[in-house]
This record gives sequence, C-alpha cells and structure tokens, in this order.
Amino acid sequence: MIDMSVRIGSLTLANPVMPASGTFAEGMAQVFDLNALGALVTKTITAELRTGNPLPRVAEVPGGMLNAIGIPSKGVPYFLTKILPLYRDCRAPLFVSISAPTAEGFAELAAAVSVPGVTGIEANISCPNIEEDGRAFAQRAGATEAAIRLIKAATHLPVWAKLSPNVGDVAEIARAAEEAGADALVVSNTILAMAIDLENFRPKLGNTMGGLSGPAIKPIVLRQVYQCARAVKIPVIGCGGIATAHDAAEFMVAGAAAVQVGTASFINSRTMLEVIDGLAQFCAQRGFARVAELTGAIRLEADHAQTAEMETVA
Amino acid sequence: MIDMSVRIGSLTLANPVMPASGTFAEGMAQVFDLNALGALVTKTITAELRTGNPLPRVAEVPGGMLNAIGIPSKGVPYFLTKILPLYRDCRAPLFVSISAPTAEGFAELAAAVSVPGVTGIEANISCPNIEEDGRAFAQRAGATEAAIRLIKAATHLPVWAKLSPNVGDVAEIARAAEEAGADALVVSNTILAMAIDLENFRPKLGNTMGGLSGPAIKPIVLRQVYQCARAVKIPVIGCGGIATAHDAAEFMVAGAAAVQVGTASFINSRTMLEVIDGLAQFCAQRGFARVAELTGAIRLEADHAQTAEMETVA
Amino acid sequence: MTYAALPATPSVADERGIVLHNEKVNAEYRHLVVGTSALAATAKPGQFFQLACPQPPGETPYLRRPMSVYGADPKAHTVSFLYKVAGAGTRGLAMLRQGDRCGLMGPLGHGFWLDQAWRNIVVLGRGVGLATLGPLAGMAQKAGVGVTAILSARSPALVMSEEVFREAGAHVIAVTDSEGTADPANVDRLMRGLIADGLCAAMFTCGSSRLLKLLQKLARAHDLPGQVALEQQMACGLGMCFCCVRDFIVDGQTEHRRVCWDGPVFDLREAVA
Amino acid sequence: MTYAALPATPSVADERGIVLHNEKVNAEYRHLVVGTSALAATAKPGQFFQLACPQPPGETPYLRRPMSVYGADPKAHTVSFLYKVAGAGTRGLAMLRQGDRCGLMGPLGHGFWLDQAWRNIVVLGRGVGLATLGPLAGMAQKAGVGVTAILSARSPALVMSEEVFREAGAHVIAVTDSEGTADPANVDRLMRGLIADGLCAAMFTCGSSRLLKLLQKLARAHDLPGQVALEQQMACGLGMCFCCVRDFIVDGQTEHRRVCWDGPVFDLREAVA
Ligand SMILES: Cc1cc2nc3c(=O)[nH]c(=O)nc-3n(C[C@H](O)[C@H](O)[C@H](O)COP(=O)(O)OP(=O)(O)OC[C@H]3O[C@@H](n4cnc5c(N)ncnc54)[C@H](O)[C@@H]3O)c2cc1C
Ligand SMILES: Cc1cc2nc3c(=O)[nH]c(=O)nc-3n(C[C@H](O)[C@H](O)[C@H](O)COP(=O)(O)OP(=O)(O)OC[C@H]3O[C@@H](n4cnc5c(N)ncnc54)[C@H](O)[C@@H]3O)c2cc1C
Ligand SMILES: Cc1cc2nc3c(=O)[nH]c(=O)nc-3n(C[C@H](O)[C@H](O)[C@H](O)COP(=O)(O)O)c2cc1C
Ligand SMILES: Cc1cc2nc3c(=O)[nH]c(=O)nc-3n(C[C@H](O)[C@H](O)[C@H](O)COP(=O)(O)O)c2cc1C
Ligand code: FES
Ligand code: FES
Repeated sequence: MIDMSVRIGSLTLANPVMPASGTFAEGMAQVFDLNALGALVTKTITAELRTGNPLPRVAEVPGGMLNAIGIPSKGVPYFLTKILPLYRDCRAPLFVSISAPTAEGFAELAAAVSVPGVTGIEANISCPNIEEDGRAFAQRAGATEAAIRLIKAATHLPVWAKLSPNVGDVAEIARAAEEAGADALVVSNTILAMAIDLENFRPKLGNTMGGLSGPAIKPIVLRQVYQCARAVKIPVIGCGGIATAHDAAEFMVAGAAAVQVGTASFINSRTMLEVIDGLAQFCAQRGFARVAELTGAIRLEADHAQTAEMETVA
Repeated sequence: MIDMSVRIGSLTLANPVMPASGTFAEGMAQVFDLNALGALVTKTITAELRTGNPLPRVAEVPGGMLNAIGIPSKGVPYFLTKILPLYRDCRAPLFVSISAPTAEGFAELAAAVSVPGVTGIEANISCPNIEEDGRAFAQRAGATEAAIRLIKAATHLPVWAKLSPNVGDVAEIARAAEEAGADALVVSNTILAMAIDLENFRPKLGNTMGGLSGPAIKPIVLRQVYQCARAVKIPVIGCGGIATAHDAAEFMVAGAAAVQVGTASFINSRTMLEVIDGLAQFCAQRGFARVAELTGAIRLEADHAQTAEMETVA
Repeated sequence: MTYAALPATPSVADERGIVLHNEKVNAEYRHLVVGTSALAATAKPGQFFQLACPQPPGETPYLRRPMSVYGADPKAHTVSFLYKVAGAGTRGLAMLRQGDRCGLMGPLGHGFWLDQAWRNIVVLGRGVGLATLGPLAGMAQKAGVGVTAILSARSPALVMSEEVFREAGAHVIAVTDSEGTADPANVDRLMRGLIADGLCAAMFTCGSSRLLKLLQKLARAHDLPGQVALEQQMACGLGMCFCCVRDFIVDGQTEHRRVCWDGPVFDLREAVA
Repeated sequence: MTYAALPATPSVADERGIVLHNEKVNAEYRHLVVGTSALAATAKPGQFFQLACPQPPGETPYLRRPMSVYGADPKAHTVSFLYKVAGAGTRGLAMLRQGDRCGLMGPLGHGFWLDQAWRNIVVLGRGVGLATLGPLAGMAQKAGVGVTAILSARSPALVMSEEVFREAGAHVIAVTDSEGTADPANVDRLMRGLIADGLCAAMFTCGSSRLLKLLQKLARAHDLPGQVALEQQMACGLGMCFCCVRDFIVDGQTEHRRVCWDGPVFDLREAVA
C-alpha cells in the first residue's frame, strides 16, 4: 500500500488531490463521496454581495476554456449559515477561498470565516486591489505581502496564498507571500486571455477578457510551480491544467506538495478520484512507498550523452 | 479583388502575413515562392558567436510545442556575406531580427545590419539583459525604452520591438517601446514553460525551461495584442498560435495590423499561403474591400439581450 | 436545489455509456440511445445530462453539452436524447456509432412537477424544445393528468414527437409556419380556448422566448401556474461554476439562478424571457 | 546545403498524399506507400519526408515525424516508407488506412552520393536503419557499383530488406544476435575481410552509434571514405529551427550541423557517434 498522505505545513492531508476554487461546490457530492479528497476548497467568497460578470461567462478554446464568471457572492452570513453546515460531516479539511478589494478587507473576511468547520483560508489575491489602481494584489510583491500579513494576524488558521500567473517574475511574489507568513502557496490562478467571435466581431466573453484554464496552460503553470518551489521553503500546491495522474505527478516532480484540479472536473467530474488512484498506481510502478517522495524529485544533472540517443535501431 | 495591402508605419506590405523569427529561413523557398509573403523576418542574430542550448531543444505538449533553441549565431559577417545575398532578388521586404546582451550592443548590431537589402530591424528584446540581472529587456519598461531608443538612434531603418508575453502588464512595456520611437510592436514571443519526462524525471528540454508556442497560447497572446493595440498608436503585429486565416482575422479584429506565423509552419509549411488566401476569402464573404479594415474592428458595445439568446428552437 | 447536508449516496452518475442507436430523425435532428447504469436510467422528465462530444475533424468541442432526457428506461438501463446538430459539439455527437462509448453525466437538475389536483395541462413547444417536453406527456399520463400538446414547427414534416405525445394519450394540435397556423396570434387564440374550456390547469413550455412570453402573459392574466425548461451555456452542470445563470424576477427583485442547479425547469412567471 | 540565391522553383512538396498501402511487415515494422505529386516522387536514397501523424486516442503528436524514403517511383508517383511503431507519432501513422489522406513534405535533405570510381561498396545496417539504406542498393546497381550488405538483426525473422538488397544485385550477409553472429567482433572481422578483398571502396551505415563507431575506426585505419545517415528530433525539417543539430568534428573543431539541412547523410568520419 502506498502512503498517499502529504504534509502542507502543520496539516496532514490524506492525499494530495483537492479541487481548485470555483470549480467545486456541494453539487459534486451528488457524484461521489467527498471524503475521498485530500481537501476541499470553496468558490471564492467576498464580504460584499456581488452578482458576477455579464454573460456569456465561459468560452471554449482549443485545449481549454476561458471564464469570466466574476465572483458572485451572497456574503458571509449566507456562507456561514447555508454553505458551511453542509460540510459538517465531511472528513476532508475545508479551505475557504476569500477575496477582498483591500488588505484590511481580506483580514476582516479571514477573521469572519475563522469558525469551527473551517480548516484554513485560501487567499485569492489574484483579484483587483482598489488601492493599487485595480492591479491584482498578486501582481505586486508589496501588495501581496501586505494582504497576507494582515490575514495572518487576523486568523489562527493556516493561510494559503493563491498566486496569479499574470506576472513577470512569480518567484518574487512567492517570496513575498512566504515572508508575510503564508503557510503554503497555490500556483496558480487562470491566465488572462481572450477570444473573439468572428460571426459578430464581439468578444466571446461578456467581460471581454477572462481566464484561460485547462490543459493549454499546463506547461506554463508547471514552470511557475518549479520556479516557486525553488524560491520558497513553504509547500507549493500546483494548479493549472491537471487532468490526469501523470499531469499531477509532473507537478509534484517539479516541486508541488499537492495539486488542485479545476477545469478537468467539468469534463469528467470523477477526475480527482482518477488522479488519486493513478498517483498510487504510478508510485507502485516506480517503487515509491510514499507519494510525498515525488515532490521535487526532478533530476537536473547534465545528460552526458553528446547528442540525444534516439536511433531507431532494434 | 480584395485589397490585401497593409501599412506598418511608413511601410506598405503587400499583405499582412509574415513568418515569425526563428521559424523561417531560406529553406522555405524550397517549398514556395517567398514573394507571396507580406514580409520576411530572419532568425534572431547576435554579434557574438553562439552555439545555442543543449539538446533536446524541442518538446511536444498538447496544443503546441516547447523550444529552447537558444540563439545559435554565426555573427554579423556571416550574415552579411552568406545569408543576406540570398534574398537579393526577393521582393518581400526583409526584417533582420537582432538581439544583444546590452542596449549598446543592440545599437551596434542594428547599425551593422542597416545595409542595402535590409528593410528594417526587429529587436528581439525578450532576451536576457546582462545589466539587469539577466531579466529580459522586455520585462522592464525602462530597459525596453533604453534599448529601443539607442537602436533608433543607430539606424535610419524602421524598428519593430518584439515584446515578451512573460510580463504582468504588457501595455506598460508597449507604451515604453512607443515612447522610445519603435515603429511597430510585435506581440509576442513565446511563453516561458516547462515539461518533465516521467520516464526519467528529467526536464524534456536540455535547457530545463523553454518557450511555449502554437495554438495553446493563442488566447493569451490575443489578449495581449488587444491590450497593446489600445495602449499605443503605432501598429501592432500579432504573433502567437496563428494557424488559420480565422486565427489571423481574430488577431486583426483585436487590433493587429499584421500577423506573424511561427510554429504552424512546422506543421504545414504552406500555412502562410493558406492564411493569405483565407483572409482574402474572409474579407470577400464579409464584404470588406480591404483587409486593413479588419484591424481593430472588434465590437464592444454591450449586448442588450438579458441572457444570451441560445434557445435551440428551429 | 438546496441541501441540509451533503447527500449520503450518489444521485448522479458520471460514466461511459454505450451507444445503442444514433440515427437521423429528420434533416436536422438525431435520436441517440445510450446504455447506462441503473442510476443514470432513473432520469425524470425535464432533467438533463451532460454529454461528452467526440471531436469532429478540425474542431475541438471541449466542454460537455447539456441535453434533456428524451426518454429513460430504468428497467432496460437506457437513456435517450433527441438533439439538433447545431455546432461543433453536436456535430461530434452525430459521429457516434452503435457500440461506441459515450461519456455522460446525469441525471442533473430537477424536472417537471405535477400537482395531483390538475385535471388537464397544456404543453406548448417548438423545435427541439419538444425533446424536453415529450417525456412530460408520459409522466402526466401516469399521474392521471390529461394533456393537450400544441406542437409548433416550420413545416408539417418537421413536427416532432407527435407520436410520443399521442402514445401518452395527449390531445395533439400541430401548428406550422408553412400553414400559417404557428403565428403568435393563433397560438394565443388556441390557448385562450383551452383555458376557457378548463383544459389548462397549468401550462408548460421550453426554450423559445417568444412562446415563453406568450404563456407568461396568459398565466398572469388568468392566474395560472406554469413551468418552463430553460437553456443556458453550461460548463460543470453541477451548480459549481455559475456560468449558466439567468435572470429571474422573484417578488419584484431580479436575481440570478443557475439553470443547471436551480432548474432547468423553473416557475413560468419568474423566468425572464 | 547552401545556396547562392533562393531557388527559382520549388524542390520540396508539402501536400496531402493518398495512402495506398499501410501494412505490417513483421511484429514491429510497417510499410507505408503514399500516392504523391510528381515532385515528391523524385525523392532519392537517403532523403527523407516529414509525415503528419493522425492522433491516436488520448495522444497528441503535434510535430511531423521524419521518415526516410524507402522507395520512390517517379513514374507511378508514389513514395514508400518502412517504419517502426515507437511512440505517439508512429502509433498515429499506423492508424492510416488505404484511401486516407496523409500530409507529407519532401523530399528533404540530401541523400547518399556515389563516386563512379568505386567498384564495390559495403553497406552495414541494423533494424529500421535498413529502411534508409535499402534504396542505396538500387542506386548503386544503376551506377554500376557492386554492393555487399551486412544486415544485422536480433533474429533471422527480423532481418529486413534482404529482398530489396538481393533484387538490386547486392551480396547479402545476414548477422543476428540470436545466432551470435551480430556481435561487434564478428562484424569487424567481416568488414576487415571485405576491405582486404578490395570490396570496400566506401562504407555506408545508418543510425546505431555502435555500428557508426565500428566503421569510423575502420575508415580511419584504412583511410576509406564513408557515409552515415543520422537521426535527430526535428521540428521544421527545412533547416529553419535549429532543433536537429548534432556535433561534428571538422578539422579538429567541434561544430553543430543540422541533420535535416546539412544531412541527413554525412561524412562518416566527421560524425560524432
Ligand atoms: C438543460 C438543457 C437541455 C437541453 N436539451 C437539448 C435537447 O434535448 N436537444 C437539443 O438538441 N438541444 C438541447 N439543448 C441545447 C444544447 O445543449 C445545445 O444545442 C448544444 O450545447 C450546442 O452545442 P454545439 O457545440 O453543437 O453548438 P455551439 O454553438 O458550437 O456551442 C458553443 C457553446 O455554446 C453552448 N450552447 C450553444 N447553444 C446552446 C443552447 N441552446 N443551450 C445551452 N448551451 C448552448 C454549447 O454548449 C457550447 O458551450 C439543451 C440545453 C440545455 C441547457
Ligand atoms: C532523417 C530521419 C529518417 C528516419 N527514418 C526512419 C525510417 O525510415 N523508419 C523509422 O521507423 N524511423 C525513422 N526515423 C526515426 C523516426 O523519425 C522516429 O522513430 C519517430 O520520429 C518517432 O516518433 P514517435 O512519435 O513514434 O516516438 P516518440 O518517442 O513519442 O517521439 C517523441 C519525439 O521525439 C522524436 N523522435 C523519437 N525518436 C526519434 C528518432 N529516432 N529520430 C528522430 N526523432 C525522434 C519524435 O519525432 C518526436 O518529436 C528517422 C529519423 C530521421 C531523423
Ligand atoms: C469557472 C471557473 C471559476 C473559477 N473561479 C475561481 C474562484 O472563484 N477563485 C479562484 O481562486 N480561482 C477560480 N478559478 C481558477 C481555478 O481555481 C484554477 O486556478 C484555474 O482554473 C486553473 O486550474 P485548471 O486548469 O485545473 O482549471 C476558476 C476557474 C474556473 C474555470
Ligand atoms: C523553434 C523556435 C525558434 C524561435 N526562435 C526565435 C528567435 O530566434 N527570435 C525570436 O524573436 N523569436 C523566436 N521564436 C518565437 C517565434 O518567433 C514566435 O514569437 C512564437 O513562436 C509564437 O508564435 P507561434 O505560436 O506562431 O509559433 C522561436 C519560436 C520557435 C518555435
Ligand atoms: S453549469 Fe456550472 S453552475 Fe451551472
Ligand atoms: S528540423 Fe528544423 S532545422 Fe532541422
């Protein structure tokens, strides 16, 4: 039997697989028992009520999809009284994804959701910071640090910082989040993108631009996970285009301690279960007793062959 | 007959389609007559001799490929005496892509290749700037401006600045390049990415990381073209994942005055010809007399329908 | 849909069924029958499935496509669909051959509901909306509720599901554009007649905003209940992604509801056409 | 390859051929025959094509795959290939059925060259390397050059292209692992015998670094010319991308050459095994 548990800071997860924020809700429990998952992560909530973006909110592109859902939110009381109780009997630890327009707003919201039943906070700092001209917190080391620092002061729960891929140097942001006390990083959110409908020359999303997710972004996010894992000591949770156990293994080998699955659950809602099974199988085949051994197992020693050995000789 | 010509600053191209640097060389003339193209762009050259990156230099990923060729270069005299003369009888204007480790280096190289037979310079500023800790010029507005300004001072030829997509705010870099006198922008280069071979836990590229190109990046680069086109007055040349006339039209509608085709030529070396034909056909079907009318034709007026009208009623 | 706690057992199957039949019904529509698990075959009228679509040459449908249950046989373990070939995804579906595997998830959402007190209901549908409404006739029959079905189409040849309604004992009125009987004024006249005759304890429709508006006016004027099955682009189908919202007016307030989760069948009067 | 100016007419076709035949030769190899344009069918021994590969289920080969010309008939307008099913791309090729379209670009690179002064040459190959070397026999026959072919394989059943060589009048020596005749020492002994007998004016090989090293040693010791067809991963196939470089030692200096453009056939002594 493979030991599938992984440690994320002070926390031990039964396995390294969990949903990505915004691609999971209680509806998934109609399909399978959520206790199978390593953790649960809610859709991002905000303190204020929000309706979200205009329609259409999603569009297909080769190898993935665009979304501009926005963050429809019914506020904190609704979350605490209607959503949270649903997970009362669930063993998988629950992380609440939060977002706010200011660092103080983040801290207040973190405090408000630090209640029994919540295991930790995922700070979705890819949202616009109204104090920095609408630029996302996660696009600036300073804003990242400020937000995470205030959140940490406002809650006793573990705090994961979810980074944005829309940056020139993700390692710099990763270090700022670590500096500020983040317990782990989630790398990363969707990549800002766009598509145009040539029937009517309109953007395919009501919001004009939106986030690209799915297999198309995997090589980009994998690179960012690798860069972050080398830049910080806290665990990195990989998220971006993971659809198979092999994808998950690649992220772990690049340095991820755990993974989140988003869009792939829309294509097959059992994807996370298949990734868990497949990771166990992969470990068994390769002689790893613990899935955690995959983390950072990338081999960088130079290959001494002069030229790649690729002769097709039987 | 559709008027296929487009203006890029002071220059008129016979049509808006040209190869992306590094995916074109004289070998393509074995397949078709290069005079069919709107312009030609050479592989990036450097002043110093370079061998390029270790093997393997390319890897496949779903929806595209990674490359870490590096910039093998035989230097300026080789270019001037062996390569440039090949294009002597070619009517398509030739742009020489250049790169250097310093802004001064860029300027010197620009001067060195400003010779008869060369129509203009494409400054590949996505390369590391040794004066800024190896960060690419195009990742910093200041470095971008400095490089382009010196290049402009060193040559009388039009200068196109080729931006990097690996930035948080591409519009800022676009404005810096415009400010410095760039005659057009090329948006953009490959997106930094990575893949790991799970057989041996080694990176699939000899250089560990490399650039993602091909259809997978199209929605991301399209967004950057849109952002740049709104940020500057100089023409924007779109480049990233274009494989069909529809892709090219989407880029033009988003704001591109012309397009470059890279990876798609590896899959079908006649892609550029098909894009040119397809664009003419698209214009004819939609009643555009000139392909240039597509540029920036995106419609952003709000859709007044409450919900997208998508009933499947016959 | 709301829970008090998470469901203890799965109510939705996500599986690879086996294609038993996928043939043209007429120039535009196809009938797909899939062998499924027992769970999937419990689907009720008005519920839907998310279908994975094979890739037609040169196209890459990525998301699954929502399709109403056209029939479900809990004994034979089959679910069937009636679909119109519209774009990349449905072109992909049309490629499925008997014996092929077909990814599907369902049953999803909640379907039509019937009040035992209703003696006779009216179903008004057009085009592929009838795929959704067809099974309602059988459901009403079982519940002892009479059905008058007004089936609208471009031409008589395109009137679909007539058999399904007739076999379930419904009284069918076909109206067509080509015969000039499908115009709103005539449908309105027919509806008013049925209401006057006491044959319309509730009204049901699907899809078309034109028909929805027409019925909403009548329902308000005569204070009659009604239900509408709505459509919206979907990604997850499980109420998770919020891409499928539409506007509803509830107690004078506009609010968003998820078609996949809060519907796809909604109160006729709350929907915004 | 270098030009003085751009070529005035195309020498490479990039087209969709039609599959005439794609069948197993033995457990690992397949023989593909494609109907092409007249230009594609001018391919010479040692040249290659870039083949577009259909996508096997769940796999996405993206780049085209390089394959040597196994035969080309300029009259019938066909080109054929002998390939080993190795990974995603060749698994895709194996899916091609008679009548399917098959994207291909070629002929590419430059092939083998023969000196009229050579009376007899030796061809040493193993496995699918023989796909590349096979056509050389016919070329030699036409040029009036005798050929001795040492064909190496794991077992007698896997010795391929024997017929091709024999039909072209070559003297064939088959060596196999299973019979213990394919070891380097024996091949070396056979080669020395041929050299001593004056039957090796030049030597030719392909692929395997083991065989390449063996021949390089002999070529240096006996100051004999030779050629080797090399392999490397390719993207463009037209000398544009520089992904297919290998090391060569020229006048004591190591330098990179592009297999697709400067080869794939190179001077035996300059190649680095
Ligand atoms: C609950 C529900 C039940 C449905 N039942 C049926 C049915 O029984 N028979 C039938 O033929 N059709 C039905 N539809 C509509 C069907 O889902 C669309 O026709 C189909 O998704 C079109 O996909 P496409 O790729 O062929 O078209 P495209 O236009 O290429 O699709 C592009 C995108 O828009 C979405 N889309 C396009 N049209 C619709 C639509 N009308 N509703 C929702 N999403 C749409 C697609 O899912 C896809 O994401 C139903 C829709 C819903 C929401
Ligand atoms: C000039 C030339 C001629 C060739 N002629 C033949 C032939 O006649 N018959 C034959 O069976 N094979 C031949 N090969 C090898 C053939 O190209 C590879 O077997 C094939 O590319 C493998 O692709 P794959 O997707 O099946 O394998 P994978 O291992 O999945 O391929 C992954 C990547 O590596 C590349 N690659 C893998 N092996 C090789 C290789 N040996 N050479 C070059 N690239 C490789 C692929 O092209 C692809 O880009 C030739 C190679 C070259 C360069
Ligand atoms: C429909 C949709 C909604 C999303 N909503 C959120 C969100 O509310 N908060 C958040 O942090 N990320 C959100 N994301 C981003 C995902 O959590 C994830 O970071 C991203 O999709 C990349 O992973 P994937 O390729 O596996 O989907 C959303 C993604 C999608 C597709
Ligand atoms: C093999 C390869 C080599 C490249 N070399 C260069 C180069 O030398 N200079 C440069 O500016 N861009 C280079 N690029 C980037 C392309 O010019 C182009 O910006 C990028 O590939 C995106 O376009 P595409 O998706 O159409 O390929 C290279 C791309 C590839 C795939
Ligand atoms: S489709 Fe995801 S919420 Fe309805
Ligand atoms: S494959 Fe591109 S240079 Fe050889």
